[in-house]
Amino acid sequence: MNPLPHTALAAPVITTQPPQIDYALLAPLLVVFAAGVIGVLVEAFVPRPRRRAVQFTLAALALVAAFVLTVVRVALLPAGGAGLTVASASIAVDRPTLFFQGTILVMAIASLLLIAEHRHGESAFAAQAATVPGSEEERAHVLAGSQHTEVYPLVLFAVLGMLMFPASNDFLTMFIALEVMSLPLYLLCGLARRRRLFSQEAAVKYFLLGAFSSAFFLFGIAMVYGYAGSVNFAVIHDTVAAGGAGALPGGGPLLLLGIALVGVGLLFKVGAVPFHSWKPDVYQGAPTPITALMASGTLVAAFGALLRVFYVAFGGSVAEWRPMMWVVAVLTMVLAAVVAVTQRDIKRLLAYSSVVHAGFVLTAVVAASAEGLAGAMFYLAAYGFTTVGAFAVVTLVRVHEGGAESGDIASWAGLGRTSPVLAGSLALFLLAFAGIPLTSGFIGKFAVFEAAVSAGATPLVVVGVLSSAVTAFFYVRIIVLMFFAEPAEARPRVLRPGRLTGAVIGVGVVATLVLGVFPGPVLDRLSPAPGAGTAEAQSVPGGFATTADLFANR
Amino acid sequence: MELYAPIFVLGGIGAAFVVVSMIAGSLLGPKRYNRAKLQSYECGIDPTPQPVGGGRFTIKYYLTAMLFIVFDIEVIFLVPWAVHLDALGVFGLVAMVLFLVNVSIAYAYEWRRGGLEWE
Amino acid sequence: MDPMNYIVLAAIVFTIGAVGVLVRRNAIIVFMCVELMLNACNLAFVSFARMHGNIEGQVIAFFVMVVAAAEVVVGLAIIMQVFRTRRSASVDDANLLRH
Amino acid sequence: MLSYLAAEPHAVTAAADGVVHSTAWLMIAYPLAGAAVLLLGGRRTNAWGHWLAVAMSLAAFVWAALSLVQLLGLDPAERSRSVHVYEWLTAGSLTIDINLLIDPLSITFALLITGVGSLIHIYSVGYMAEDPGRRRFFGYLNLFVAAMLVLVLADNFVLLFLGWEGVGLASYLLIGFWQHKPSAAVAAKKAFLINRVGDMGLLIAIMLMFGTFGTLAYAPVFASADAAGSAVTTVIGLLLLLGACGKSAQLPLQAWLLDAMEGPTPVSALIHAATMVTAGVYLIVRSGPIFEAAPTAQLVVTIVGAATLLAGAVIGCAKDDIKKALAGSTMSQIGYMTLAAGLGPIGYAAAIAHLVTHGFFKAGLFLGAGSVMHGMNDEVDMRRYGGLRTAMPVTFATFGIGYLAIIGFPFLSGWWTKEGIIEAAFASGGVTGQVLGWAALLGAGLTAFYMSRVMFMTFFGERRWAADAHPHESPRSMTLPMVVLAVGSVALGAVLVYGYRFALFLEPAVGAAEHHEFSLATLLTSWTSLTALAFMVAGVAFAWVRYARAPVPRTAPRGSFVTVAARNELYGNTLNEELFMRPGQALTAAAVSFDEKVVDGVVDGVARGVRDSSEGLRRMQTGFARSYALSMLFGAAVVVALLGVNLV
Repeated sequence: MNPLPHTALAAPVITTQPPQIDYALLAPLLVVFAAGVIGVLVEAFVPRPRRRAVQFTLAALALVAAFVLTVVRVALLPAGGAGLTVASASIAVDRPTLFFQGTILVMAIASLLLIAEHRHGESAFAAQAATVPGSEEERAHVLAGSQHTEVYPLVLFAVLGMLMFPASNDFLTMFIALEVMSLPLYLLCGLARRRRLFSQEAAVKYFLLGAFSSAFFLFGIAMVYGYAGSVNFAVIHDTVAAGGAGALPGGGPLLLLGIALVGVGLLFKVGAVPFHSWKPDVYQGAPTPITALMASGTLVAAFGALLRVFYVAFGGSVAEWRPMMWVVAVLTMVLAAVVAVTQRDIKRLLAYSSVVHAGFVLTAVVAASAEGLAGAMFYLAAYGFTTVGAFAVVTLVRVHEGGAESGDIASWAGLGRTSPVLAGSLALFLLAFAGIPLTSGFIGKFAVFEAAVSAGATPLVVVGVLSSAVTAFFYVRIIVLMFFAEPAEARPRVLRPGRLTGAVIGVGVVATLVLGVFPGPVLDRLSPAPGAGTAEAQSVPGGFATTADLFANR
Repeated sequence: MELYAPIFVLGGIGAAFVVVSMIAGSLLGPKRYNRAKLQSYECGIDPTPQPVGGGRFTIKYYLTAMLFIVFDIEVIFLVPWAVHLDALGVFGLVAMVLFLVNVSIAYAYEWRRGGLEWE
Repeated sequence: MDPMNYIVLAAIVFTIGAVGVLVRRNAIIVFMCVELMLNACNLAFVSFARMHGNIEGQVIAFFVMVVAAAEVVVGLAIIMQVFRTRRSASVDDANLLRH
Repeated sequence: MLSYLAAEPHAVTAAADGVVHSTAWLMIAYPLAGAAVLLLGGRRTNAWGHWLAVAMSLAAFVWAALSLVQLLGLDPAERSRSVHVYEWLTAGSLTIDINLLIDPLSITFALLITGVGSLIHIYSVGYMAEDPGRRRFFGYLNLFVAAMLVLVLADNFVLLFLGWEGVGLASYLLIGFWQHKPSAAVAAKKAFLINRVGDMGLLIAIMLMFGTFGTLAYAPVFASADAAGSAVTTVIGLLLLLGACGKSAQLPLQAWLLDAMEGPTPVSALIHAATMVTAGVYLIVRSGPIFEAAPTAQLVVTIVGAATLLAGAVIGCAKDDIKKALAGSTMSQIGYMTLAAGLGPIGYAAAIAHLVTHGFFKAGLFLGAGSVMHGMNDEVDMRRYGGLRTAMPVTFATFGIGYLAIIGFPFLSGWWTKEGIIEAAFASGGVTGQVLGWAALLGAGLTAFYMSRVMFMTFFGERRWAADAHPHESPRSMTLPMVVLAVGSVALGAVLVYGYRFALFLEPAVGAAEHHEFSLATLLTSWTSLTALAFMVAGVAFAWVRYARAPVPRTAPRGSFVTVAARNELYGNTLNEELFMRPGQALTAAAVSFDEKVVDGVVDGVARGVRDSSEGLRRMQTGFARSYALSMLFGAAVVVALLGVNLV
């Protein structure tokens, strides 16, 4: 590397203009954040017996209000064009942002209902997480009916991070969002009421590996910053597009290293092979409502961020990163599907299934096109509903009344006879995961594969189809077990779904069917109108000059 | 490079001194251990509560240390703000007040939930 | 002096941290290694900020410090809790969840 | 956005479409509604549910018949109509409409499905009268009819795939209907696994078609098939063939069909004889333009068809289980159709005509077999039958007519349509044509032999019944459908083939083929027809010698009160059989063992391979956070390397 010209080492120019901020566009984030802060105050000052009701009401109101505001914001966007950026271009409010935020909020509301579900005064969370499992002290807290209402503000903060993650328009905001999302989740993972050793172990693993991956992410950001001299996505994109004008001289390798390491951090969050190893352990150990939140909301947020980074910031380097995404997508689809075949725990199985689905969405990322973006968005929404519903079912099947969840798949044999409606719902979710037509899963797969094929990634799609055949095998195995097998010796006890859990399952079923039979309205809305790009400049199908034009970035 | 030479020399001397004096001390010094010398603080006052199993501090110290880190690190944002107080004006002031309110809310939680009590 | 040397140093520190995560068993030390990686990033940020003559890298470094502190608190709380349950801070002892 | 409507010249608006065509979706909606009511309605519908299912199936039939009438009222050039129902999905540049294609080919299938389907619904009312799961059974049957109609009425490949998966699901549910029998559960699983292989082929073919043509509606795809180049169309064709093989039990994916006989007999008749298993033939005929652009794929289709028609016949010779013998025969007959479908336009009409007549006589044969089982306490071993013609006269008569039809007895249905296939095979010319033609002729002889064997062992000879068997004629609701199917088995062939009526009818859908002037005299005196007749007579005669004149050895009854002497007799007879027809036995043994060892072996092997590698990979999830971190670091190194390649 050549020494820099001396002028480059001059003292930085500091401009201190107070930024202009359009608070209306940030309203949902602010509402969720305010509710989280008030939640902390509630913990401090509201008497113990009333905390749960207050916290739940507060959290539910905040999430619903944020959702309404998200929908309202669609009207605030200028017609034509992708959208706006706010707060010195650190947050982008465009169509993908709104779609991802809306989806995340719906998933968060569903997960919140599962979190709030109580039976005989018991929730899914430890009475007092600070006590040692199995100790006298723990028993005393259980008997006293203690509960961690801190869960609610923690969830709100995590949701705040999720909302920011796909909306970030520079790497600093994205890094903060990543941490705001992850830190509460690390804690929430360790709060399970039963099998607390599992839960604590999940928290440690998630935390250590999560911190490890965010270090990679951050180092990647540093490299990209070193290349472009800015962490703003639009600036990075323009620097690349200008062939490196304004970049650090000879900084090409920095950019590549940056893309790779930023990719590692984001692929860890979406759980792509070989960065997936945390997923089965954490999904199994965490309290199931939190698993539901991670499997839906976090996945959506992480993919939202991944798409924005790779389409906007690295949108000029598609040719460079595409082979890497290819390899990761293939590994993810193949390895996770194969490993899932021999899983015996339902939550671990769903975790591997989530990894496989991440692989399917990656095929849409590889497409680097408007169709890829639309396909990925549809897939994520469809998968989110289905997976929340599936985890809701998991919360109901217990070893015995008032016992831990019965995760062992073998014990689910014959469930279709004893609880036909519940087993039927789960069967529908599994069929959707398997991508059987007339379920949302089929349309989603179709959309992402279609995008990949149009982008010339046909071999990838062939791998995807083969992988989905393998996944269909183990999904159907569960259905067969539930409906065609004799009930197991140690039959699990199936709880009557409470009102909240019932609602979540119901919404999951309806969404899975409606998105499968009438996906038209949603898909139409996701397909972006042909952009401003002239016919000659259409390097991206659908009339866009670059993938960055699919997003608002200036 | 010449610019840095004194720094390196100074650093080298410092390091050498540390190494030499530690080795010399362990070789030359008399070794007479007693209870007071093995205590955490050699001022004669027993730490409360006592370290578990001899040598390990109880968790309560870590708790306080953690609280300290959280509240201490916030000063990072105060310094740059203070340096450019004039330029940032009312916006900066309001932002900083809101920031401090948030920090105090965390503090209030800590205080009300007994995080600051030793026992 | 070529400022790129700082970047090389940052890379070395980062690597030391990464290797530390892999080879150390004690959760606290693993965690300290992660912090080392974050600090390496900070070094890279301020060096690049100097090289580009703008302030963004320094601002990021500040934020990274705060985030690291928050991470410390959360991480220590989790590790402490596990230690109290298992009387061990070894990351290898926590492997009930596998296969 | 290239939608079907833009490319299809004679698609018309709903108003101009006429009432029946514009509401063609009702054809699907009726059975679907029936299935929904039965499956969701719970016990309340136990009392009348089966009649609802019958009514829904009949309603669909009426609608199909009305559609045919309306279609015949149109000018032949106008007889391909696309009816828009609603826009299903838009993914990028691809719009998939739910459009129903009403043309001669789809209406033929719709009539077959709803017609034979309704008869089998009626039959099942009697057959399943005692079964506690009857409501569920009818729900699945209705579901099957709806899915099959979606398959054949689709006007694009995605909708076809929807129906394809739907019939697979219904078939799977019905094979495993008696879930308390472990063999049924195993059979259902096997059917599922093997069908997945085929489905995958179809799905990849669909993706390739989208990649090549940019659309998935039939008309534009077929219009540009020629221009795509033979390499692409060959790959697509072979993948489509793979799909067809899975669904239609053609080599090498045939193994599931024999096991599928674990399902209730009406299911075997409807799904595994008359309709679903012919979906593969439908797929090949429908995708004709793609195959015509890929001669290699066509050749493979004919080879698969010829091989299956012989293999199925040989398997049919070896089975003592009446349903499995018939299942082998189904494979073989579908082999005929596949062979014809691979011959191009010249064979399409022959294939579909044979498909229709086969639907009738094979359904009739299965219903007859079901009736026999019904009267014999669910005994399926033909060695325990014998002399049933007096005990079950109606069953004997209808089964006999079906038998004569399938072996190609002159002027019955099978004779007309099989003759068409043999002729088409020879007419395709060259060495291939000769080989295929002779295979078809040989198959005809084998068919005559194994079907006569079934006939003689069941209805003729001495009574070898179990002690507690009291054979009796089945109730009216069962015999009536059998009579109707028998009438079809007699007359349908002549109706369709005489004067090339059916070929002309199908022309708008599958394209025109050369055909010479029709004359009954030439048909009767052509050498192929005479040779086929000779082969048929030889087969029957041989079977008569073996099974009607000589006593049929009986196997041990299930109750195991057999004497040692009976066993010895059995062994002796087995030895006799061995000496008497060693070559034939060896061949059948080889076929059966190929079926059991190689094909099952491949299926099991793949499954085991996946499972083993899964176990291996599972071990990599050690539970140690540090090893996870290592795998991440490894991943990071790979990712960096893959991006570093750009520097080189």
